[in-house]
Amino acid sequence: MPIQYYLFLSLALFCIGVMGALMRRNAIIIFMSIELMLNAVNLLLAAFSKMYNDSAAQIFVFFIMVVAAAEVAVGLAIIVMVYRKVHSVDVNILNRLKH
Amino acid sequence: MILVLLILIPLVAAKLTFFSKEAAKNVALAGSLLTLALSVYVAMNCGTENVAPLALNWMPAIGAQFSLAADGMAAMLCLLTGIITPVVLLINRNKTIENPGAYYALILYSQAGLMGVFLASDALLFYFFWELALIPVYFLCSRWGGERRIPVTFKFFVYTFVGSLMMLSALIYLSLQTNGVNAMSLQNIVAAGRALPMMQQHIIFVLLFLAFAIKMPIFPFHTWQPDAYEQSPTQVTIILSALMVKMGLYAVLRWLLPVVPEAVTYWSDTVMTLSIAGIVYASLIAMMQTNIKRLVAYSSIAHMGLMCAAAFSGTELSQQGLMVQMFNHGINITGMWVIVNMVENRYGTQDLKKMGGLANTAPAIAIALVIISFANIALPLTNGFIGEFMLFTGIFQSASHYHMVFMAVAGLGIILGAVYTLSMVQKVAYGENNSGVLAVAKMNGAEWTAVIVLLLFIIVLGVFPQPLIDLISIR
Amino acid sequence: MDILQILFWLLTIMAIGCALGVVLSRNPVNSVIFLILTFFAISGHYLLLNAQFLAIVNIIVYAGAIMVLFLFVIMLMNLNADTEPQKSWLVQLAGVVSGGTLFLVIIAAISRANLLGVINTESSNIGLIKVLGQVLFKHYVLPFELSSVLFLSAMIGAIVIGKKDME
Amino acid sequence: MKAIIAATILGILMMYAGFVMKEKKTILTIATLLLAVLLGVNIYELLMMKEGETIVLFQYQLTISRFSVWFNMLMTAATLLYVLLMGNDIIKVGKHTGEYFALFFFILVGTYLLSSFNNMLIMFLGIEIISIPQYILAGSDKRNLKSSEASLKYLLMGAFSTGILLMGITLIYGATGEFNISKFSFLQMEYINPMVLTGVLFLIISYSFKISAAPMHFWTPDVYDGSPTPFTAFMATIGKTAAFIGFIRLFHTSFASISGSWTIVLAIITAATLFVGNITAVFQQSVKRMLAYSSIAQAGFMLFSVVSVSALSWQGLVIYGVAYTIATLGMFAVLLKLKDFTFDGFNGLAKKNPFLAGVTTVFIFSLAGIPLTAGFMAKFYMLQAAVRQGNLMWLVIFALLMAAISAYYYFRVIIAMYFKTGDPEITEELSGAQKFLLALTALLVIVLGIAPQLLLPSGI
Amino acid sequence: MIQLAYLIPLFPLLGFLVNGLGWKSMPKQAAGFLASLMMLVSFGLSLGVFFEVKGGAADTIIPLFNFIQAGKLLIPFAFKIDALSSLFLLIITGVGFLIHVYSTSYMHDDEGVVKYFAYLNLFVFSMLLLVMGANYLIMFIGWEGVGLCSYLLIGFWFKNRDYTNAAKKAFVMNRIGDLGFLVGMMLVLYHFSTLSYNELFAQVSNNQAVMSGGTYTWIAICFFIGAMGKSAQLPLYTWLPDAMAGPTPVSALIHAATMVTAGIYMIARSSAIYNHSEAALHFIAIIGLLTALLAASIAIRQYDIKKVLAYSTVSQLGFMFLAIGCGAYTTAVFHVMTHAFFKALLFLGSGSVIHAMGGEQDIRSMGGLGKKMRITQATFFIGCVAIAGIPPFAGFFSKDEILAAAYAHNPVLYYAALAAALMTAFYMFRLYFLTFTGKFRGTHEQEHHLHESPIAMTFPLMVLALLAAISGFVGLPEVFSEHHALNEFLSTAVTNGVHHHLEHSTEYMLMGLSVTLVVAMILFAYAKTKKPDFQPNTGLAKVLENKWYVDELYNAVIVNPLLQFSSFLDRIIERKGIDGGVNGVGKLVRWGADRMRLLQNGQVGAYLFTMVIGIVLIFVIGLFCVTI
Repeated sequence: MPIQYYLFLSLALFCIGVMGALMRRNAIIIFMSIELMLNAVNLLLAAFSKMYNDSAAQIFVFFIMVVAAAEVAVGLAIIVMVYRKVHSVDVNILNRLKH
Repeated sequence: MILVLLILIPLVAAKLTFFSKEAAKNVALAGSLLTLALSVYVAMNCGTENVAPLALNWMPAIGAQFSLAADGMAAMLCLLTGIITPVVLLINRNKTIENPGAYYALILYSQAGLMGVFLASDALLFYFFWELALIPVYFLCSRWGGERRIPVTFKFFVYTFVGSLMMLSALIYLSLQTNGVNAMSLQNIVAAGRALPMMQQHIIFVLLFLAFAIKMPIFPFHTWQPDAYEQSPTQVTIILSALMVKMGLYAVLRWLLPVVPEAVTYWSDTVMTLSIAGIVYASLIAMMQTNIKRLVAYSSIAHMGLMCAAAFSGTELSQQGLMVQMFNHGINITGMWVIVNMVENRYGTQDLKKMGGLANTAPAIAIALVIISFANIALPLTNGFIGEFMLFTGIFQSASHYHMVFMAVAGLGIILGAVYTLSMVQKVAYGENNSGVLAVAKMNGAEWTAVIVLLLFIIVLGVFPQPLIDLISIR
Repeated sequence: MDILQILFWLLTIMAIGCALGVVLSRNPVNSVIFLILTFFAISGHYLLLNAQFLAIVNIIVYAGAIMVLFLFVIMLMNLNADTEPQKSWLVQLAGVVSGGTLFLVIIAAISRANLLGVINTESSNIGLIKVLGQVLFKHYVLPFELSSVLFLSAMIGAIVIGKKDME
Repeated sequence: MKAIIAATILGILMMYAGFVMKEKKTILTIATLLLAVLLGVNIYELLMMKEGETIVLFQYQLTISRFSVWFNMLMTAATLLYVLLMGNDIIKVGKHTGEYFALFFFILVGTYLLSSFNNMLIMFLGIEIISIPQYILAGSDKRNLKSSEASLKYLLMGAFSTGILLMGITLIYGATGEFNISKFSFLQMEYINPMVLTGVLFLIISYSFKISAAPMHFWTPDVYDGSPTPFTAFMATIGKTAAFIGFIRLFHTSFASISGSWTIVLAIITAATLFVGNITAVFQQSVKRMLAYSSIAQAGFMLFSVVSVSALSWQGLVIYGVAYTIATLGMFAVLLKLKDFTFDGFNGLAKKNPFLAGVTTVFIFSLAGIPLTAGFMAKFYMLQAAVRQGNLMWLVIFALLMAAISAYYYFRVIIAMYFKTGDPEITEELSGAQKFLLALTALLVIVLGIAPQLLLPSGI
Repeated sequence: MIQLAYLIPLFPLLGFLVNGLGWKSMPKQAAGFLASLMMLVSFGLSLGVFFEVKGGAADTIIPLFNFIQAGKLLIPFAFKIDALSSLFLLIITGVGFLIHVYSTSYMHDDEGVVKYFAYLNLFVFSMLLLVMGANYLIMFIGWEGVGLCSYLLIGFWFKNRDYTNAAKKAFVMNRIGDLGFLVGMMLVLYHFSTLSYNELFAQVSNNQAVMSGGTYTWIAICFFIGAMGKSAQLPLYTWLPDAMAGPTPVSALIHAATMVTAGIYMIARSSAIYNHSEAALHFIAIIGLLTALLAASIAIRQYDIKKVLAYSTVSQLGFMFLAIGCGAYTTAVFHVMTHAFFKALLFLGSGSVIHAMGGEQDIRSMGGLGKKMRITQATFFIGCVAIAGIPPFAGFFSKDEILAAAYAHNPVLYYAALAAALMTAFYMFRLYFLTFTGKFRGTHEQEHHLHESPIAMTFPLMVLALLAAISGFVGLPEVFSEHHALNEFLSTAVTNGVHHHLEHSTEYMLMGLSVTLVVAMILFAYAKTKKPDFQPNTGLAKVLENKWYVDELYNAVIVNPLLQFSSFLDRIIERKGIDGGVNGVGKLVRWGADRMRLLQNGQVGAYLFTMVIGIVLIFVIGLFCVTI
């Protein structure tokens, strides 16, 4: 099975994540879309590790997960904090800072 | 070593001045007189081992040295700076300035910068002093100037800043063409520039010329100048018009003409056309001015045009004439401003229509005005004549195909110069006194000293120009 | 067309479909569910790629921990379809278009490469926990330790940000 | 390596200090002391290393050269200076003072990693270790909605750029089978693999985000504006410089051989950054926000070091980074002394407090690149590097025009201070120590302007 | 003696310095006395020099110091004493001394008298420089110096705006000429790389082959343009009548006797060059003739006594240039001399009249003054006769020589010149009759006030009258005597052009013709002024009274367009165009800044969107545009 398939698949997922980040106003969903992007990367890495028969890539995937977990922890905390203030997770109402 | 003192003394004097509250003007005067003495010494001993050039390692990484050297031209300009600064400090002594310490300190700072510019023989050092001379003037103008001072001065600053950045990029480029050892030193820069192919020479020329043309200023880059002259306090105007503009010419002679000779020969006709067009243009506009400071400003632009044209005419004679004229124009324009300043203080206006009758109310000032005006329009036996005669001869003998035309059109400047200068004299000194000010104060001692010194230079150098010519011919 | 290929295509379709579901569904809860399904599909791919341990971790960490966290937050804010703010269809279209363009550009670029690499079907053992453990603690012990710093700061962040200031 | 370990441990100590100590002042003192210790460790490590030596650790995951240690030392010193200058304002921000200081230590860990990584995994971790604490710092002023908004924006976009970064790394790995940046062998390939190109571009984009280069700069003004001012100062200076060292390290060690393929793109990005930063800064009313935009512009200048691949660019980056850091820190320190952050807040400062006006002038000059200040020498090095590149003369000229525009908005502060009349409110009178520190900073700016080679001792 | 010639200009300079520096403290009489004394001394010296030269002393160069020495350019500050300069020295110092003496009484009640004498001495100094200089630069120095003095003296009563305007006009018009002079010098320097007469003329006489005639023509024309300005020739003559604003002695000294003849001196000096250029000489002849006719025609219808004399001066100068145009330089110099005497005489006489009339200058309100002021009348009459050209008075010989030369050159010139000469006779005697004969037409108090002027004023008149009467004999035409004294004297310094020899019969015929016609003219003038009626003029007379409307023409054609153009430059090009452009850049930046700000609209979604667009662009550029 040629590597392109995995390449295209993960790029497709990646771009779907990007679209999600662009299309949605809900901060949580945007965040989830970004997680989707990360997973696309993971998948690609796994495929490459199989291709090169090298486990380093899989190690890298672990660390991506680690970082993702950390980011999610902080990120959700921030989202909750914002929600406490404005009772919404709509990013569009957050425009006190502009120009 | 002596050359370092030439820069150091004004700096130290500036520091002292800054902290001496009321005695500021006297401290500054003392410092400037010391500098004057030193610059006279330098001018006397120029070319001997008493004023040996000096070169200290500064930034080996980029090949910059702290190197100063004084040939005839540099010594002459230092002398001019040394002479003009005390004169500047002599006038307006009984005028109350707020925060005099800072005011006089800044004047001395810019003097130090000017000295540095004229002495530096290292590109980076040159640039440093170039800016060091500009910044204090910027502060002086926008702190103590007229009511439109802030925008006007700001325009002036940004305009010249753009120019100097252009120059900087060109200098960097040149320094990178050298073998890297003392890449910034003048002779290496010159060598690198001469070695460049034509295309690069064009680029370098344009960059450098823009910087200097804005500084001089040459038509059509001159528009900052009348506003700046009008708005800044007259003492600062003197520094601007007598010394700062000389920086531009000096830079042309030292950092442009030798560096990219082919490009210079290629562009010389264009530049001469611009500058000579500038002469007529500025003279015509000067005829229209009703504000005396603007009038003098435009006359200065006209003079600059002639000098710049001579600089690019590429003849030995015009170069020497240019240097002579740099000195004499410095003296004359200073005299002009000193008079303008006195008239403005006494009549309380810059409007020519509100003046007149000075020959009645203050004959001494009127006489000085007449003499200086005639020096300004290059009457023989005044210092203005020698330089202009050499300039014209040089332009006329230049290799350009149009040298006749250039000479003739520049000659129109003589006539127009007579027209606007004489009508200024007429409006200020003759006729009835329209100012409404009846009791006009006589010149006080300080003003007398300033005027007498300038008049002496005008007459003596007009009759015996040879010492000056000898000085500037020292290589 | 052997079983692995069939599986590959099935999982691919599932992954992309669910991903689209994440992006398109109006109700946040559904989005979360779709995302979890996507993760399952991706884990399936891991299995096909002999990354067994990775597959397990993906299920446990992502689907198990992270997504539950998301779900928890959403529940806590009780967001649902009608509270969900909607962007105008124009903006959404723009998003789709730009994302699609990005995809096409990258594909167009990469497809010029003649990648010889092929995923050979015979199983390898690089994905086994034993191997990974040795690699991790032999070669990658430094990043392993460093991740602790990361977690420390994340922890601090969670505390500093999440904790209610009583003042 | 010692510094990394030390920073981690000291960070943890700081955390506990935050738990046990209730008095903020003591926490501040402890933080200062610990930073001094960390600086000492750095210096010690530097002294331990021999001329031209590079330590290789963990199978080429870290290669620590004297240069990197020197850079770490400078960054630590800058942090110390920062804490000394703004400590009193930091402890005013929130109630978790200890934690904030701990975060600074962790950010320093990330900085150390970025200055010496040799493996893209370490680089990734380093970037994240720098970013995540910054998200937190941005949102640390919880009473203020702006702060929360800033941190949310920062988080969302930062995570987005993380995804891009990872995609880049992955593609590079896919083309080369290596995470080790010194082992890439592009020259063996008969042509450059588009996958590599794509990866490089992804990396450029994500780094552009971290250093706030156009068109990834959008977060910068909002985040810098919304965050608590002392933390803005930190993010704008040390955070940004750290990202830069990572950028230049990755691109000049691994992608130098194919520089022809990406310098053009990066040059365009540089031009765009200069343009956006300078032009947009012109119209700002708040000095704080103006500084945010100007930091974009300055980043544009710093990018010259990455665009022009030469030995000089590293030195240039050091000089520029330090000069910019010091001047900006000083500027923010002054800003914190004023109640009103708008330009009008500076009106007549020269009369009210000549000392403050004086140091501000020095900092502004440095930022605007006036000679005799460090900022000028920094710009000088950058321009020299770019000119040396040869085919970037257009970029140099453009940059100079932009520098002129930058003079326009920087000098608005000067004009306000000296030539306009007003009565600026100063929050609290400067203590002797603060005066001394500000004067020291200004002096530093001038000294580095006259002798920049102090930043580049031989053997670095 | 000759070696001491540098003292000649020194004494006037001394007088100037003393009077000039002591302009406040100096007592009036002392000032006048000092000035006159200085003049007397230098007059004595000039006499000595003159007779030494006459005694056959060789040309002498008196070097003082090196004025300019730069590279190849070397210009010494040196004096040249030869026949020409010594003659001019005599005229200047002699007439100058007389006029100084005259002034002591004429100006005694003016408060600026010290200043006046300072200026007068300065003028003499510059004039002496002009004629003594050993190279063109020194001449130019004097040239501009006399211009300065005439500026200062015309505007002597500076309160009156018209006077200062006249002064300005004089200086500017001179400047136009000076530009020509300057260009001429440039050309000389360019081609011969020297300005000193001796070297230059040596080269000229050697390498005619090398230089094309064109070069000489150009140089000659340029110098002549200078002369036009200084000697008030078409088209630059209009300043001279206005210059009458100055005190009358000044008009006598500067604007009749000396300064205005500087042009003649210069060309006579450069005769070596002019002889090489027929074209230039023709040009000069034409200009001179036209000037003579035009000025004479205007003088016919002037009512201001000084204006009449001014225009007559212009016309006489025209005669001199006509002579030069015919190659008869010595004749021109001859006429300069005689003209100096009788025109100075006439001016001083008119001054005495004005003095008596208490400042009144309009001859319509004079008449019959002869009864009250005998000496003035007598001397004035001699002057008129001399200028009209009645033998044996000076004017006759010099003018007749000019006419002869003109005839020899081209009869047409002769007839035209004769017409001018007749007009001269007419207007001079019209003036004389209207002023001194008939009955007084002025007010009563003027009539009471009428008196003969004091001796200090009449003495110079008498001396000058004597000179005007006899000085013609230095240049007896050869029909009367074998040798022409002046020609021979000057021959060492000036080389006349080709001189067509005239038959004696022709010459007699010409003389007879001119004399008879002149006498007829005088009678005609007497008839016209028998019963003077001053109806407003009409037709041609009106045009003449208004000086052919030349000033109006100049204003309409040159001055006003120039002013409009420069105001256009000032208002449109400068402010709107260039400065507007510069400010426009700033405006553009601010405008762009305002627009750019709006991009930062605070919406995360928008930011991400823009970022993605940017990313796409970067990919397109980086992947498809960059060719590696």
